[in-house]
Amino acid sequence: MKIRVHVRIIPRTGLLDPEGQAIAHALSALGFAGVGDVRVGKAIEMTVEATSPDAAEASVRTMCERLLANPVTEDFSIKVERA
Amino acid sequence: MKIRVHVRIIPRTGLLDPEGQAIAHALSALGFAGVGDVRVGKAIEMTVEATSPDAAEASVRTMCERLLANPVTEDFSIKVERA
Amino acid sequence: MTRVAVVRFPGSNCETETLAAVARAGGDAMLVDYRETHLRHADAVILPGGFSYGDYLRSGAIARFAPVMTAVRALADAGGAVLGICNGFQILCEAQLLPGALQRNAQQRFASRPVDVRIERTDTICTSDYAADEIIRIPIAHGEGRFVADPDTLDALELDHCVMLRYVPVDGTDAPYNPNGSMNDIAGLCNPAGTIVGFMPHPERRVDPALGPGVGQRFFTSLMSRIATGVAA
Amino acid sequence: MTAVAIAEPFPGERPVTNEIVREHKLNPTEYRAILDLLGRTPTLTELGIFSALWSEHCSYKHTKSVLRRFPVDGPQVVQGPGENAGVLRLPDGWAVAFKIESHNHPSAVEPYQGAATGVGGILRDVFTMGARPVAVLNSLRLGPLDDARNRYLFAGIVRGVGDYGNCMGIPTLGGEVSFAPCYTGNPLVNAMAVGVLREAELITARAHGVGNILLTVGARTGRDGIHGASFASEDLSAESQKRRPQVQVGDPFTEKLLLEASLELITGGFIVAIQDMGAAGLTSSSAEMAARGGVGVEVDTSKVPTREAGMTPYEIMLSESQERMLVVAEPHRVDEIRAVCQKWDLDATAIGQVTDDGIFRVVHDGRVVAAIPGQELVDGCPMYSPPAEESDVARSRRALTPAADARDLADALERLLDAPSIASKRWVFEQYDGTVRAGSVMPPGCDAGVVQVAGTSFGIAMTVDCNARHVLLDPYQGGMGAVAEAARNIACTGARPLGVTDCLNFGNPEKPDIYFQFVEACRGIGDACRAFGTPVTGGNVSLYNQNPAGAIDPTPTVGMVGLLADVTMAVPSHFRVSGDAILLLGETRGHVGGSAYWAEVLNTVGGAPPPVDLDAERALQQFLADAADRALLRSAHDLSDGGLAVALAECCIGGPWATKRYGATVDLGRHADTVTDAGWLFGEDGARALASCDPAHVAELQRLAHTHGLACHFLGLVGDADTDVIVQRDDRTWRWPVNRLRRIYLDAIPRRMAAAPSDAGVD
Ligand SMILES: Nc1ncnc2c1ncn2[C@@H]1O[C@H](COP(=O)(O)OP(=O)(O)O)[C@@H](O)[C@H]1O
Ligand SMILES: [Mg+2]
Repeated sequence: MKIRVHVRIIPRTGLLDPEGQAIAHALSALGFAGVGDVRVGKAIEMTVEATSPDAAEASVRTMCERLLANPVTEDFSIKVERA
Repeated sequence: MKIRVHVRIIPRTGLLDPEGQAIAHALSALGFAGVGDVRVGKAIEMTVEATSPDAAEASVRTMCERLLANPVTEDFSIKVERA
Repeated sequence: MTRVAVVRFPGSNCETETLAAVARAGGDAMLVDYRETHLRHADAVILPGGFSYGDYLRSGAIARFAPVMTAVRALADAGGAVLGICNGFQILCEAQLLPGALQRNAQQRFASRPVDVRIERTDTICTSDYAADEIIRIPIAHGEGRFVADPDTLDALELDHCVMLRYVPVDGTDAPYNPNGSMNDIAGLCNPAGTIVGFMPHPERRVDPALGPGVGQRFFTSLMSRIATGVAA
Repeated sequence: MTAVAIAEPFPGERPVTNEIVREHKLNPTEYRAILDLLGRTPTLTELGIFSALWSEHCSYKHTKSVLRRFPVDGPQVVQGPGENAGVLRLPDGWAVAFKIESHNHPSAVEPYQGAATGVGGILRDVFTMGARPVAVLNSLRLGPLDDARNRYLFAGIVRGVGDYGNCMGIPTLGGEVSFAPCYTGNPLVNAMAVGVLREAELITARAHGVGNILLTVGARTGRDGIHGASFASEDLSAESQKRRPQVQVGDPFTEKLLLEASLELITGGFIVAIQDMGAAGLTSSSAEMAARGGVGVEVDTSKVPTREAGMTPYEIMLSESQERMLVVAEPHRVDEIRAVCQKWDLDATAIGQVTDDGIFRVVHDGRVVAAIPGQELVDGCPMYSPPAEESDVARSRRALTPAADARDLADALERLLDAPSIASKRWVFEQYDGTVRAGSVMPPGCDAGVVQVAGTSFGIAMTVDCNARHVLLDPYQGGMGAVAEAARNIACTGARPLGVTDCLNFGNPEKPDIYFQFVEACRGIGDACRAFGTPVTGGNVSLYNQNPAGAIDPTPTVGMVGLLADVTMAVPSHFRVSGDAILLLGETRGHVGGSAYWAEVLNTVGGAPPPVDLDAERALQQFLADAADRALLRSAHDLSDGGLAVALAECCIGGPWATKRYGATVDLGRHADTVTDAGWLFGEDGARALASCDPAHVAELQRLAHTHGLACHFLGLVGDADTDVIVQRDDRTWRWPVNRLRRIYLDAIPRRMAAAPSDAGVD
């Protein structure tokens, strides 16, 4: 079956995230108060052909470990659309 | 209260997503079969000071419309962590 | 003659001037396609600058899986000379042939300008023709050159003298001397043996004295003499 | 009426009604011409094709008669207007291909992608001539940076220009940016590309050889930018903002592969012709190639590789998906072509053939959905010469003067250096790779960019220029002035001007005052080009640059290339040695009308701009090149916006990354004349440049100037590093610490860009 999978890749906590800082800055300059700890990463969506949602998740996990996320700087999380 | 909000910003369907294409290619070259329709966007997380999760969501929606997402090329979705 | 392979990945765009710089330094420069699985008996390999695979996902992330990288790794493991310039440096980090990662510049913008860097080590494969602590002015052009590593790795890098090039301020500088927010002002690294090197600046753009001070030329002459004296594999 | 050729609607296609004709921006005269031409009602696909090719962008229906008056010949011309790019001869069998193009409307809607795809498009125009691109330039016009939307557009446009050229590995070597309220909501993005080829390897976009095959190479076709060409030919209104066609997304990575594959196909002799699918995509590329070759073509849209299923022939013909090429080849070459493309990870797909009946035919799954006489499709659009008349507003603007001069002229210079239009553009070009390819002789920040032709001793100098305020105030003088300024910039590096490409950005030509600006500016460009022997080899027209508040200032951007015979003799723009003599070349008459001083300091956009003296300009150009040949100059910088004071400040401040900046002491008092102080400091008389030289060379330079009939005034000396810039005149002295000037000049744009966030949503 075809399964849609959502991946979120976020810079490790503890690592400086200048893009997140810049956005926090911009938001406060636009008048949005009380915004903190902004972190910016990647959202990746894909359709995977797999026998089950769990199999899809496992396969995408391997993709993240091998390619999609950089183990030095990024954490990832996966969400599988379950019909 | 402090509320953690997750934003996903993804290029509109129909628009070319060269990054998604390149990733799809790379995954298939790595031997991951059956991956399709890869789209790459941004994942943003932030903490918002708001009176309720709904208020947080509304405020982040405005942030997306004004700054975070490009209204011409991107769609966004928001998820609020409810403790 | 010294055989130097310059790898072209899809999206590489500095291979021509890199080949020319090698040839000018007296080397036998060969262009090697990313699909090749051996380096044609090269003594050294250079991964040139550019945007391999469009730099999509992360710069260097996709290129590190190219078929040729198996041969690059083999040469590196055998103690051979491996250089990564700009995108090549990013690929070497992604391939974990060098530690750490190169992330988007702190100011979130591409940076194309001359920078002043100090040669911190002169016993690597490409810096022997420079004086210790010599400072040279050399171009950079990158969007993702901010070196990051965890604190332990960073300490180890300093302890083992693996920082080969560092951004430094010189008199009269009125732009940030560190152009991208790199940790410890790191512009280039090597492994402890000095045989695997990667750096953001582009020495191959500064080899022709007709176009300005040819301060980059000695990266390539150093490489030639190091290989000639047989230190590398 | 009998139909010339039969076509039937594609299933599901709407029948053509008057309403639909209107939606396609075809007026009744044009629709009548279509009916006459076909002898029947067009199908929707045909209507779409007409609408694209008969848009201003493709047909030049309002402008052709004017453009015909440009000089296009010269001994150096290899290829004049009409091809993808113009080509001029260089020494030793080399040639330079160059062209400029606008991407204004797409950039107004989506700045990043609009600018990026603008660069992508102009690069394709150059490499389809068989030339390897060696440099990109850009000319940008934006509304003032105190507006968040303008900052958003500026940031996005600059990032888009940079990312595309950077990824392609082509240095962006020059450009200009200026700001004025008229560009709010309608920014201008003009991109120019310069390429180098062996003259013998030139290829043109002419389909010939009946039975030859048409192939698409590169990206798949999606629903991007459908009707971009006609979109580019209408006023920008709230309505068109809403209509937002599918934005074209650029993929410089694919374009890099396409560049390499195309050059290999051309230099390997595999193909007959090649053209990029730019505005109006497959339609214009196939129709224009066929018309130039005097043949017909048949395109089978069902064979075109698409990104999405279910695309109609209408959509496929009009898509403006980027990074695609149309190639014509002999049938027996198709396999070799596929192999070359494969080497570069690209697909080549046969989609049609060259026919002998002169008909432009589109079939889909065996059904003929469009059949139009090809030559008439390309050439048959009704032409217009609308009335041209200067408006009273324009006349009275020219008569305007400010109430009084600034009280403090020292402060006035600081305000000028802080004006974003004059301030350093370092914030812009530090985002552009200026050194890739290792051939950059003069990077951005100099008067003109210069790139060495690899393997030779010579270089190509290049610049883009236009003082739109001058054009607004006097279109004829302003048009001449744009060419003169470009030539001056080229000459300051020591190069000799060779030829011109132009990008004519104007408002709605159907309004007489706008059309007047157009006609007069073009007359000025033509006259200057004739005087300088720099033919116009091509260009681009962008009309309907209006927003609800009115038209943009007329902005005919002039792109120019020149030949620097020996790159080691290139003359830098800034002072380099303390104690050097400072020379002012050319006569100062003190014209402050239309000046930046009036506009930026006295808030007066008005007056008559300085009249252009073409003979004096030519003398200056020749002097500069001769002086460079003899290595007599240490630096040369042209005088333009802000006049002598700004030029002097810039020479002292030094290049964008200079670690040394010099003081100077200049005495204007030895010139007894009637010029006012403001006229001396800020007047914008043309045909002038500020040079520095070893004091030992002053006499020789003055003799050389004399032989050219050029004034050459000794003004003073370059001072020590980090000292003051001092200008004296009789009992007056103005003094500025050079480091203070430098800070103002460098910070003006970054300070404004950091002031508040870019706001994508504001409209
Ligand atoms: N958009 C731009 N892109 C690249 N370089 C630019 C841009 N704008 C200005 N520059 C560079 O800054 C320098 C000064 O520009 P400008 O003030 O327009 O000079 P000039 O008046 O001599 O034409 C030139 O070298 C020019 O190439
Ligand atoms: Mg100039």
